[in-house]
Amino acid sequence: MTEILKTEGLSRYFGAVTAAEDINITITEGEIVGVIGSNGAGKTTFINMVTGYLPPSSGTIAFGGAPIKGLGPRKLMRKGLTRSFQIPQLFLELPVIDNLAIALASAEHNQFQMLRPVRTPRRLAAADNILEQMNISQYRDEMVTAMPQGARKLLDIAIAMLGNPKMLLLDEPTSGVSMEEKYTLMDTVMEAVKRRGLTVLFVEHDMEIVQRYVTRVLAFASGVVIKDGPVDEVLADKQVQELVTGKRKKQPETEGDA
Amino acid sequence: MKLERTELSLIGVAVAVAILAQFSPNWLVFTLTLAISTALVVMGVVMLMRAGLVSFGQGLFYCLGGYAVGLGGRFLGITDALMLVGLGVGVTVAISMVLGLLVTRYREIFFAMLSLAFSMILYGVLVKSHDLGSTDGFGVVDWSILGYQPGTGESGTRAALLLALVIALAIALFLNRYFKSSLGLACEAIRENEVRVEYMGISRQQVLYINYVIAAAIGSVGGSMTALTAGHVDPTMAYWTISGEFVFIAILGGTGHVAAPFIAALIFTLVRTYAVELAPNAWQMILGIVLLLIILFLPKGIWSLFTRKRRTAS
Amino acid sequence: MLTVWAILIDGFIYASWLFLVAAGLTVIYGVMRILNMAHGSLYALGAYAAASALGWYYAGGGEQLWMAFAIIAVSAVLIGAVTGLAIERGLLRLMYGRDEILMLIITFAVLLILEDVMKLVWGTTPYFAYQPYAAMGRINIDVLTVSQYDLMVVGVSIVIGVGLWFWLERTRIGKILRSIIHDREVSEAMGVNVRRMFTITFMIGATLGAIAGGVTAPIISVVPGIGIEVIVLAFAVVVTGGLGSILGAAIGAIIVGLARATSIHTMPELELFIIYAVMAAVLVFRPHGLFGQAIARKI
Amino acid sequence: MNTTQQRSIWQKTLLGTATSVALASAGMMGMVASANAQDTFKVGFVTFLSGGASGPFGVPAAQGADIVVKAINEGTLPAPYNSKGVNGLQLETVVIDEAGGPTKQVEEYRNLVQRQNVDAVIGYISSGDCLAVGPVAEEMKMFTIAFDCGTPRLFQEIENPEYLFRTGLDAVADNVGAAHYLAETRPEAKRIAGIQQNYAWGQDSWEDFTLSIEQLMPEAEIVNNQTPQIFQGSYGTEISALQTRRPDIIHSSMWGGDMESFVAQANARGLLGQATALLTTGESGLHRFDGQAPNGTILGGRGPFGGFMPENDLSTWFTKAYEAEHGTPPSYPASKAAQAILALKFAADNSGAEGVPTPEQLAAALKGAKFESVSGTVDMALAGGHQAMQPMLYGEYHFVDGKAELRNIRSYPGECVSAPDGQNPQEWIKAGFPGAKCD
Repeated sequence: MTEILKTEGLSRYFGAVTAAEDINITITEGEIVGVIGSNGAGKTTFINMVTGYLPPSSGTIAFGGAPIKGLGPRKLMRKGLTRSFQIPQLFLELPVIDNLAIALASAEHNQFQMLRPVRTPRRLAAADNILEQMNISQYRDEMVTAMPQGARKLLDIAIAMLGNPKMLLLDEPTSGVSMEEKYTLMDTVMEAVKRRGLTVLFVEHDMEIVQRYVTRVLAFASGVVIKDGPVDEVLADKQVQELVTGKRKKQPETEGDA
Repeated sequence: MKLERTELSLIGVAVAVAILAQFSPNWLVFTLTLAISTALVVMGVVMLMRAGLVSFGQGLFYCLGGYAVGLGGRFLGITDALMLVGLGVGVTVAISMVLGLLVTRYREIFFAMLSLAFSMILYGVLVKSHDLGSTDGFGVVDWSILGYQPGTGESGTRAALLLALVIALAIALFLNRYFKSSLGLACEAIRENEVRVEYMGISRQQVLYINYVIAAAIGSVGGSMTALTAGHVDPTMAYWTISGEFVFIAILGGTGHVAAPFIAALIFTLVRTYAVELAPNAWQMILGIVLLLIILFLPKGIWSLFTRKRRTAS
Repeated sequence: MLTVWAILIDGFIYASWLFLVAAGLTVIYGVMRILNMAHGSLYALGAYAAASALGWYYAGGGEQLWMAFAIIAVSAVLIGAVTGLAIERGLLRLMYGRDEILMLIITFAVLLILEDVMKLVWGTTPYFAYQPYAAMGRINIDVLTVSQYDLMVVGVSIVIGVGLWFWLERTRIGKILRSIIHDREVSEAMGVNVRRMFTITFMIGATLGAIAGGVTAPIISVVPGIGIEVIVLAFAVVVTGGLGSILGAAIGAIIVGLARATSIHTMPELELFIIYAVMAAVLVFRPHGLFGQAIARKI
Repeated sequence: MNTTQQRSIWQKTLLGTATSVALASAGMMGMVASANAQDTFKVGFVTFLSGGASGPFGVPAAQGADIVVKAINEGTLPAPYNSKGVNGLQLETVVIDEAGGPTKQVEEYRNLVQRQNVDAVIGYISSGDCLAVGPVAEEMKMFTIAFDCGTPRLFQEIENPEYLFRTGLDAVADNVGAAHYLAETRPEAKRIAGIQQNYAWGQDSWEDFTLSIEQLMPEAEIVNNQTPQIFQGSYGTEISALQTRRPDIIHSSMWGGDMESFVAQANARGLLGQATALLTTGESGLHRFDGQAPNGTILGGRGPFGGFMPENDLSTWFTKAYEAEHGTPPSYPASKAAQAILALKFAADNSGAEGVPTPEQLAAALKGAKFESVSGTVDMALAGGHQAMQPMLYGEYHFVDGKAELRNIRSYPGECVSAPDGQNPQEWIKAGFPGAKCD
């Protein structure tokens, strides 16, 4: 088992506010790790620091054994670290197929191909393939604006997977999706993840989803990791129940934290 | 190389125009040539718009192209039209490669105003250049092409039209492919969502930079063709209202297709010509109303008339 | 030494004028995210209204200075508010939610239309309402003279600046507007009547533009096209200062004003570039202007 | 059939249709226009109808032209133009806005000639437009009169004009005349400053003026020149900058609203009490200053136009007719436009043609001719008979009892203020005006 992501003393402050403090975690290849915590607990700050969207105030991050602190999203993608978004980040006024084609073209890492047509038979086949895996083939030639929220989430995750990552960060994959759709969506995603053998770190509010799909959980509260361990053990923890999964917090009204 | 249908129709239209022009009155040939030249500059504006950027300073490159033709003829003794156009492209690419480093970091109104500022600085320099005729500008030498001298008069205007048609066709064919290339799509992707583009591993800066330089070069060609056709250059070419006109035509046509700027430029020129004639005191009002109607009823430009019909047909 | 004084005085006078012209533009942008090119036309409308009203007053034998100021104020406010209301209700309302740049083009179309409307109403002959400017007299400093009317413009501009600040920071409407600026959707969800606020904001912005024109009318000769000339100036000031910021507009105006005065007094040949050079320089170091802020995308 | 294919077909057909419809409709309109019967003489008149130059120049010029055209068609002009029409043909005018820059004007010019089929073109206030349109006029062999633009480069660039004429003086004469007037009436002036609009006209004017001053007033010192932007409107800073240089004389070639604004502001600020202003185009404000310029301000009218018109039948008639219609006496742009129309009538009447005279016949009749005009007898003596040589006049503005008038008028003959044919004007000034006759 080789370690793939390791943070040491990772912290982020917004002025006097502590968004994340002294986060030390190690994730090994093939793990599916859930990140839980109430709003403002520091989950998204953590994800944003790892994916280069937010520079850490202090601490180190290593990916695949090499330091990655200070690298932007673009370099991280090249190293094999990609992410999906709580609010799907898609090209709304472009056809779904082009959303995928451009991701595939970019993943080829060949600048001299940039002036060649984006829709090559090989890319179209690959795009059709992942559309099928994600069960959204029917939207192939539609604009993204024509897709419902659940399908957008899937497309967002599909695009992240097309970058040939070693590790995938999913930011609340089921937020904004109806109760009935959640499990179908997660089943689809997890099957695609397994097929590719990816390491996954995912932020989730819904404890049932967490329980069902992850092996290990990081529980955040007030910017600190209060518990790290196997899913059943963490969810059974008193402190975690009090601060994170308490009944009143089970279905938060608003999504996302700074 | 296999030609696709759009390309075949572009070539067909160009040939048709070239033939029709032989039987058209001279003023129409002239107007058409100017419209094609304008459309080339607009094409640059459209390229930037596809990447989500609106330039109120495309006149900078239009003017550089024009002055390259004027100065190249006057001081370097170049009379070959292709060499003059090439000279303009060379100068423009050099300048846009420097400016591009800066302006591609900006978006929205900041990009618009910064490009406007550079264009206005060129305007200021030219106004101060007394030896270049200041605001009066100066005349362009009689040009030749590959040794053939079309001279002035009817043959000159027809030759200019043919030259403009050939150049515009080449550029339109290139852009048609460019819009469908990875780079062209990356531009649209940047317009739609920069965050995702960055996470896809695409360098926004690099994409925008290349796009900016190509747009500048095409704008310069438009300026050169205008200078060769009209026979005169002056600093107004770099004034912001001219750049505003290019944006106007770009919106009129829409960004959907390479042919849109050409149709829009032709319609704009004809509307303006007749408006100036029929209502010499209210032609700006007519232009303003036309623009508003287009935005209200055809938000994606005149070209959406065609795509809309396609939708209902399929 | 005389030159230094002259630069300071001229710089601040010009800055006040620039602020007057730019204030309405930045208010409208701050709240509505519309960069209003027709602001130039409102300036021209204000100038035409004031100049023709003053002409009528003086032709009728009037010579009271305070009446002249009242006439400027009333005519400018009237035409600004009415035109603003007409543009907002008749046109912009149909377009809300469109792209920022498209809104800019729409206001450009309005500018083109208003230019010709003004020509049809007032003709092309210059209007010349110099009386208040001449009657206010001047202060002498050695050979240098300062027009008291110009000093009054400085006063008007300070009053308007402070008034706007008070309005935005200390009144109930201001609080609502700031909530709209902060997050339009949330304020809408909380029951704020955003459309009504937009109407009020646009009318106030338009009126400010007309007041700038009205105050300027006695200084210049009012001719077709003056609106086009000021719009780029106003844009440059607002972008330099940071879009949507009143303080930014003020500081931007002072920087541009002083830079311009320095160039005119010492290197007149640079005057044509100076405003653009200042703007470009500021943007290089502060990409969103002095007081502007980048808006991060929600992910 | 998939969507891409379908789209291409639509694109193909629509693209083709749109283009051919546009071409065909435009072509048809051209033909309709050419089918006009030729019992009229059609003349294109190009002048500013929008923008800052329209109020003071463009519109008065159009009004002046209109009055003369109407009188020609009715046959009510004084002798020698009392015959109806031009060469018996009724005049029909097509008025075009000069705004939009030289490229657009070239386009509009071609439209006038080829689509509207005009028989002559009169127009152009802006020098840039003259320079751009001039070569096209020669190329298209169309009789064209530039009525106002002042650039001396016009007939330097077009060396052997055949179809292009200018019925006024170039700007060199304005500034040489101004220097003569100063040297004669203000010999004690020591410090001379200037304020010019920042474009070719202003730059050229200041260069010619300072060169002439060096010759005629070698003792005087040039202390400053301000170059505000055209249509800037407010000149507060420039006025202070001028004040700190303590000039005796301020030369300005500013025109129209800019000139009037400058005068009003400089007067209110007291600058015009500290120094005397010399306004080369000041005449257009003669009836508009309303006492805002101090008495003694020196005004020019770009020749014997407007308030400087000599008294003759034509000028008396014109002043009266203009005043009756527009309520104020004609300013110089109106008289210059009138002069160009009279030149056209003169050329047509003397062309010896049956029906509509050809451009060649018109050009032959006007070349080197002397014709009567509102400004006296005009001698087409410059540029190989293609440009008028006229006296240059300057005078002082005096506002007495609510009426403006010109006093202390001095006139400098054409031979005094214009370089002999074929000589570069700047070289001529620098050489000390060789061959000038100034009595």
